[in-house]
Amino acid sequence: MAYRKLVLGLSGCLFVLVCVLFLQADVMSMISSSGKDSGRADLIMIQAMAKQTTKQASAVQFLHDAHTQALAEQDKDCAACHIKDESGTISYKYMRLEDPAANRLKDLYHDNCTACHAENAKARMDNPGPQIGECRKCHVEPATSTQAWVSGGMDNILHYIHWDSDLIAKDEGKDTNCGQCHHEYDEDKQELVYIQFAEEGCRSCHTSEPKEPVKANLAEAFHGQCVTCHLENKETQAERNGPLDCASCHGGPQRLEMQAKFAEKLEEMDGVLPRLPRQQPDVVLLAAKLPERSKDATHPTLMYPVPFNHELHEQATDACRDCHHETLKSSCTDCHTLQGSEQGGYITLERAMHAPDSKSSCVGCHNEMKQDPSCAGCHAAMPQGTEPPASSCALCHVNPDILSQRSMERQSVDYTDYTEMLIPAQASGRQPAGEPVVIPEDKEGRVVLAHQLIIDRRGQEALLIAEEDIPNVVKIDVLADEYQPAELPHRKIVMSMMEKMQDNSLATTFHATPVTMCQGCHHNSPLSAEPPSCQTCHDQRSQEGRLGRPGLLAAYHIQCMSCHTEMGLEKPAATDCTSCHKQKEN
Amino acid sequence: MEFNSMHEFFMHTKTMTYLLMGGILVGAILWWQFLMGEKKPIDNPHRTGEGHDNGHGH
Amino acid sequence: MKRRSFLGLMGAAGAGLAVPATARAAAKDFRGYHDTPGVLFDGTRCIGCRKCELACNQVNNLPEPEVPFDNLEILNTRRRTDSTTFTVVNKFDTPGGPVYRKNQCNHCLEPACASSCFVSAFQKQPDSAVDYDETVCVGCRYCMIACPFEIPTYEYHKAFTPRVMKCTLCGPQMRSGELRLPGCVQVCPMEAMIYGPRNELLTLARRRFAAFPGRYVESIYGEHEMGGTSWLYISGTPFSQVGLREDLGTKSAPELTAGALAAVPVVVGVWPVLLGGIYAINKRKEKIAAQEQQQAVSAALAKAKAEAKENLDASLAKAEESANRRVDNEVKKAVKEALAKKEEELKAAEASATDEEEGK
Amino acid sequence: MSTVTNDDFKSYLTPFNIVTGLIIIAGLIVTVIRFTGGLGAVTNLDDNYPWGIWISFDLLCGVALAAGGYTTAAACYVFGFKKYHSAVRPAVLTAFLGYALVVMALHYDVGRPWRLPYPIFVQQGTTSLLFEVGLCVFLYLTVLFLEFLPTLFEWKGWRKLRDALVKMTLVLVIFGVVLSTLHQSSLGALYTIAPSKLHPLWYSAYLPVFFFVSSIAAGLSMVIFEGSLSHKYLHRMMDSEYNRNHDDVVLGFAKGCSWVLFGYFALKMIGLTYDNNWSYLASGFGAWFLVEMLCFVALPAFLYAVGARDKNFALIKWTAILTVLGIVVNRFNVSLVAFNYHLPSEDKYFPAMMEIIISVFIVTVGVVVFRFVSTRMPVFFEHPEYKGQH
Repeated sequence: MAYRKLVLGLSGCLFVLVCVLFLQADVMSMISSSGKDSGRADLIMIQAMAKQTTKQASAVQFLHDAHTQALAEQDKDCAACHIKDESGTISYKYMRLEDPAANRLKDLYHDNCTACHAENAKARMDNPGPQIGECRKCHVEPATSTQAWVSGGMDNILHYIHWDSDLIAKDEGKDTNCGQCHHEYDEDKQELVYIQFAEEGCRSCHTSEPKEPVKANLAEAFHGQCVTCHLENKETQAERNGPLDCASCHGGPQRLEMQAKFAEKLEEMDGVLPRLPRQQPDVVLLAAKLPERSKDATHPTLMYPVPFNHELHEQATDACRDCHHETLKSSCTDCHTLQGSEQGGYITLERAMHAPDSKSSCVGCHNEMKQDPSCAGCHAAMPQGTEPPASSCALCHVNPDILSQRSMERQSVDYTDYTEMLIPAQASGRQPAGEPVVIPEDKEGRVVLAHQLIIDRRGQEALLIAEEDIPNVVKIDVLADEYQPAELPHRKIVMSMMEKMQDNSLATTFHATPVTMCQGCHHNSPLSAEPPSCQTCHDQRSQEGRLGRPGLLAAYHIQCMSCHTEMGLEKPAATDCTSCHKQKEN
Repeated sequence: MEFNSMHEFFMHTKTMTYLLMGGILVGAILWWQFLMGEKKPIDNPHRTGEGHDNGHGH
Repeated sequence: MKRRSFLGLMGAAGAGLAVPATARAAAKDFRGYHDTPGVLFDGTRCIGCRKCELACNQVNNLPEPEVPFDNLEILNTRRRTDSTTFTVVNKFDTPGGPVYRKNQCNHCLEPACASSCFVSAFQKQPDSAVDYDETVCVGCRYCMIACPFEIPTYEYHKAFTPRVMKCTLCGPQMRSGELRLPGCVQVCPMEAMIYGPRNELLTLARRRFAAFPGRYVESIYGEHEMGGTSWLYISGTPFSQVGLREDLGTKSAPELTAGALAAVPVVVGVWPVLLGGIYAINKRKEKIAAQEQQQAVSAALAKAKAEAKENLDASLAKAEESANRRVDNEVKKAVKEALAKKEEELKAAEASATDEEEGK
Repeated sequence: MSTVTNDDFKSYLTPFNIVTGLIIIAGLIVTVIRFTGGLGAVTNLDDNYPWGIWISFDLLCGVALAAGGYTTAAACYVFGFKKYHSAVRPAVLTAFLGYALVVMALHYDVGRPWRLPYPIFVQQGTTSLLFEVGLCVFLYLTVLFLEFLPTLFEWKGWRKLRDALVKMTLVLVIFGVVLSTLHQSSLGALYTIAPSKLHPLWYSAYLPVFFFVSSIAAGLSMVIFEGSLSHKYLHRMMDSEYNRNHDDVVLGFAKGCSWVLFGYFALKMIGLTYDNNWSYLASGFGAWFLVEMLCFVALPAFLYAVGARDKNFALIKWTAILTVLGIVVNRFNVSLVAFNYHLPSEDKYFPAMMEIIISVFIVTVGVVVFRFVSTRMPVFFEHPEYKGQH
């Protein structure tokens, strides 16, 4: 038969194809993710030829810390691989200061790596490293490790450890050592100089793509600066030197470990970190810069200025750049103007301060603080919306007149006048009729105003009505049907919450009246020591007409349970009914 | 390939379908020729058999 | 006229102008019954207490389950609805801790079960419930194939009266006034479910998204899925992590089968015409072939006849000719003979004459 | 071979009869259990898999494989391939029996079988594709019965009735083609309502077209397959007319089937392109899809072509078996394998023993009836009194 061979051949091919497909089926449908380690901070992918259009070999996975350690065992240090420039700064790059052409770069890696490995082999080391000819030992594909890398920035306490350190030499004629790291470029002298009290954050100039005359990018600047110094300390056998490996700064777990260690240290210092010696202000009066206008133009109505406790916020933030996100040399209002400017990315002053989801804005940062379990019990249940509630404006934008009218007696039982604070802000945030508050133009005047009128008067401890005025146990029996009435240890709950906010200046400042805190549960009701009963709004009978507003039963459960969840209270479990209301015995 | 709108998706699939249809037309003609081309003359041994002994199953 | 009532009238007039226009513009775009109720399930509220399961069981007089309702261990196994359970709560472990979701009939706006039933046993009611009529059900279970949410279940162990079982949205009980809310909604201690007009529930859900940024996945499951459902879900975790399939698409069941159903009349209309035509062409071919054959036969016949005649004529002519020739020959022969006879007679007469002369 | 069908009373205890008898007895026992204990007593069906092997095999495959009836009848009467005439009767008989068995199987599968006429006579769910299938199967069964009746009448010798029916042949055939087109395609269209449950490689808006086109291939292949079987076992019932045309039928059908399979393959590729499902090919399901497409569609198409060109009857016969298997694989894939593809494997369905017994039982009943009819009535031969009258 003419076609027998052809048919047999074709059928055979199909059969083989089927077999292959079946065998491969699992492999094909699997997403290959397993079999890799959880990620390393010290993994560097060396791809010298990346600039070339044609890829020649897969990138080399270089485990930096493995090499650092191996070199240390041979009593070698960074200098074995990294060279120093004329000023003694160690280069971030391997065996070079500048990048040569790609081909030369390739040779540089090949020659130097293999030379060292060959020496190791000659010295009969256990693991000399890949030798010449063992290409695939370095050029591995697919990658067997993954990069996991955290930013290794300086936070306040790490910063303190450095500027407080005796190991770092003092600046000439001064008792600080800031100039050892902070510098500035003097265009006239064409060199780096240090100007005291005008220190700038590194990131302001050393961006990832720096502009002239800045040479080093962020990575080069940090590594050049830090590693050189740490290395010197090591060479001089100082009592301690900073880390010389990758993971100590960039490893996630190591970083957490370090933070825990710092927290302990902070504890030893009674939780107060010494302030930076940069002559930063203690208080600031935040007020909008008025645009230039002709003399006879009507003066616009503005919000009251905000007195800002700079000192307090230094303690509460991780680093200066949390708020001063671009530079330390200008104030917020320079870039973020009332109308927005190009410099400020057209983000107006209002947005810059109130954006609820920005980490640099006041509201955004405070919102983040509310996620702390101690706060979240009440605050997570509060609707946020995209704007802060209007009633809270006056907490920051304080009318100095009203404050001056108020009695200096803080522990007044009569708290009704606290609500007056809200009035000017509630009227669409405009000033009440009458004489406008005069904001001093000069810095000192503003500081004085901020100090005298506002910050000094703010409470140092949380306000609360007298303990005996707080109902002790509240019996919830309106719904008792299947179960016995629930007994709510009302006073105990309130007092335990007071305890949690004892040392929290944010809470003591913003819980501005003795009954503010009651509103965590007694929400949406006027400030009062005797808030209306829950049933006033939470009607159990019908869902219609109160769409979305829980009935009484749900209101109680939602309030209690969501608060317990948010505060991380494991007991009682939400589904353990009888732990709150006992089973009825029939 | 990623599609962001139904238009984009259809633009892709319909184009591919048109191309495929063209291929199928050509393939159909070739197949027809293959199917209808008889290599062997009509004097196949099977056909000479009359009725009962036409040799099935051989 | 008071300003307020004037404004009201203006609004009404405006609405009156607007509504029929949009309705006319989208004649085949149906929005279901007006103000149809629905239920909004908020996954961030559910605590997994199984009270809704209990209430459902009691309200619908379902048999007591093997595992009592106060046993929460069962949440660790993934369950689905079955013929004695119209609703189940499942626990899903997520990075943020356990999350619970209730599952039951979603009472689609365009139910796949109703679309698929060949005896129309399912009906979407104005009160949103998708009702089942067991008096006509044949038990083909196509509804179970069709339902994208895997809700209808079957009483496989009944020999004579097996039914399809699913949540009724407590339609019968609410219509009779026995209940004011679906049993599960009524009993929920957290009001994780809200019963109300569907469009208002959508608004409410969006209000919650706005009020608690970051708490929810900001989309409402069931708003568009499979053409929209009366049950809506909002959740703090992606829907696919709480067992809600996000790949269902927005096409409703009637849309999905519309193409195939539309082809039916086309086949009925086109096939007979086409096949009849082919048949007619084949018949005609056969007829023409037959005619041609006949003609050929008669032509051949005529030709043969003519030929035969020609032959006959020719042979006849030949025969005549030969006959004539023979006659001629005979005549010639006779004449010749006669002439010869005459000559002989003459010779004889001459001779006798001579003899007479001689003999004289 | 002829001993198998020896009419002699003593030889009733042939292996064939014993096996058949055992299957029928087992089937009857399971039938009793099914109708007293409910579906749950005999099947592995559950709430995720409401349709099991009875639908996959008995309904979907049964209907597809009974497609020989309308394809042969259409080829002979409509398209004018007169030489296929001898193949029509066996094909129609097979189709009729096939559909009758499908309906019988449905009585087992639906919950309340006595309500099967409901969708037609009590309350019509016209939006349902199953309604359309039901209606068409009901009508087509009637048509097939009418098409088959002349055979019965010839056997019984009722000439007038027979002649009246024969006159209606063309109408019946066209009606049969229309109905077959509708319900063959609608069986596929049943699944268009569940895009989320059927794996994307098998789900397509073209499902009805796929089912229809593949049913033609199935029908043609079944005619070839049955022809060769009948040749083996029922040879003595065949007249010289049947035998003379048999080879032509086989060759013609092989060519036709090759052509149809080519079209089917092309359509499937278009379906794949249209939904842009190529990426799924690189998965377990994709491998299985390729097996179906290459081994059960492309390969038979090629083998049929080779067989037809070489007049290789053995190859054609084996290819027919391969094609029939392919259709069965396809129907199982759509209704069971690729259905509920998102479920974990422990929730997947596998038929229970008793379900399989019923399926085998129904097939056996079909074979027995086919033998009964074809050994008595003028199926494979022309009735001497009606020679040449068609």
